[in-house]
Amino acid sequence: METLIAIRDTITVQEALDFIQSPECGGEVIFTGTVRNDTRGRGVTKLFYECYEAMALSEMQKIADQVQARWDIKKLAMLHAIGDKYPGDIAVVIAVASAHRGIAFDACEFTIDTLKETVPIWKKEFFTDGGIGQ
Amino acid sequence: METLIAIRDTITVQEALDFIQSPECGGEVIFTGTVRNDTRGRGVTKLFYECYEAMALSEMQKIADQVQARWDIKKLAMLHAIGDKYPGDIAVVIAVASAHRGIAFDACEFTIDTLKETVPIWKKEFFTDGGIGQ
Amino acid sequence: MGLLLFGVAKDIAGAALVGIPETVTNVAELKQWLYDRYPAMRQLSSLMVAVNREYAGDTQPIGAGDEVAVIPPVSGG
Amino acid sequence: MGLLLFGVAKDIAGAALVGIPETVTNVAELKQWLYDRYPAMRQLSSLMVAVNREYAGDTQPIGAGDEVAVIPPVSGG
Repeated sequence: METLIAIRDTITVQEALDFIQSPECGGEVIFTGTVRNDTRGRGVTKLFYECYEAMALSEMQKIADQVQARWDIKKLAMLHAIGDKYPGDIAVVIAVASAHRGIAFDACEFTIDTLKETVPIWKKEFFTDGGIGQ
Repeated sequence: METLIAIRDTITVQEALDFIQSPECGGEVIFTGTVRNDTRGRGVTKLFYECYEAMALSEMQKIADQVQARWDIKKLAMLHAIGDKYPGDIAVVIAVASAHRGIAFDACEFTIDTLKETVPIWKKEFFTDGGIGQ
Repeated sequence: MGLLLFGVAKDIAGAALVGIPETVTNVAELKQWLYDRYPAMRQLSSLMVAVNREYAGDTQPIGAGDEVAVIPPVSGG
Repeated sequence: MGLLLFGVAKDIAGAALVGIPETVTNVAELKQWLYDRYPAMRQLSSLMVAVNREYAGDTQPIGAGDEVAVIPPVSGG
């Protein structure tokens, strides 16, 4: 499995698509997490993401290792943005390419679910009412 | 739910992404089916897709209706390409946006699975050994 | 009455549109007529018929005003 | 020995890096020391400790050469 793992100020869906495209694969599943303009009914002006970068990259690599062990996935891209992000901005992209679509769905969902549980990245929410949450 | 359904010579992931992006949604799941350079070990030079267009569009709309009835999905794009397609070309794109990622995965997988079962589109495979399959 | 053919069914018949006799009045009779005229169609893993762009069961009547199509196994995606 | 703090733990401590006394020799002792010094950390739904960039259990020893970090509940994605 080829893997692209990155944490950067700005990430794009296109770079993930470019990485996973391959004439050997027939099915690609992509998850994108974008900043919503509302959290439980409260207006959001922006999110601020920070990370413990060295450990976050190491935990992302562990997820990739688990994906490789469990499924026959050819390519996996896992990108996370940090810093100020505004509604509509992309915070995370997971892209998986495989010869068979069923396992691509499973691996993509596993990757984002596990990332949200284990990777040391934190967001702070800034609300339109002036409040801040985390 | 807002829906974009199309059958065209050329489709792009970007048009599907542009359609589903919305600051109200936090999770987008995209499936792309691309032409592989091999089918069960046999080299592929191209695929040719044809459809019964009026019925295919009607069956795609029925899938959208089922998605809307089953899940709280905000946007659904369902695009299929027809004509000659070469290895690496995109044949189908399904893109789903929702406030919650779990149902976006479920709805996207349901849509592509059902499309492959019910929508009257046919592919003919042209092999590097000169053979043709369908 | 005309019959639309697609995919491998079109290749077997050698035509995208064929005429069907007036003695065919429902889907079951149409399938029987197809199998008699094009025995190779018996080899298909499934053969569906659509009437007015909807999948139709064997008992569905078909008549002069209907759009009728032969749907061999689909393979989109 | 220095301790890295992130997210809400950093906000509670008011610092991204604090010194920890040499009497702290393992993860359990570190957590107890944190709870005593920053009682608000008891309110967190979880408080993990990483030693050398790996999640660490309570019995894991920590010493002068280790990179130690407090990991409050993560919220990436």
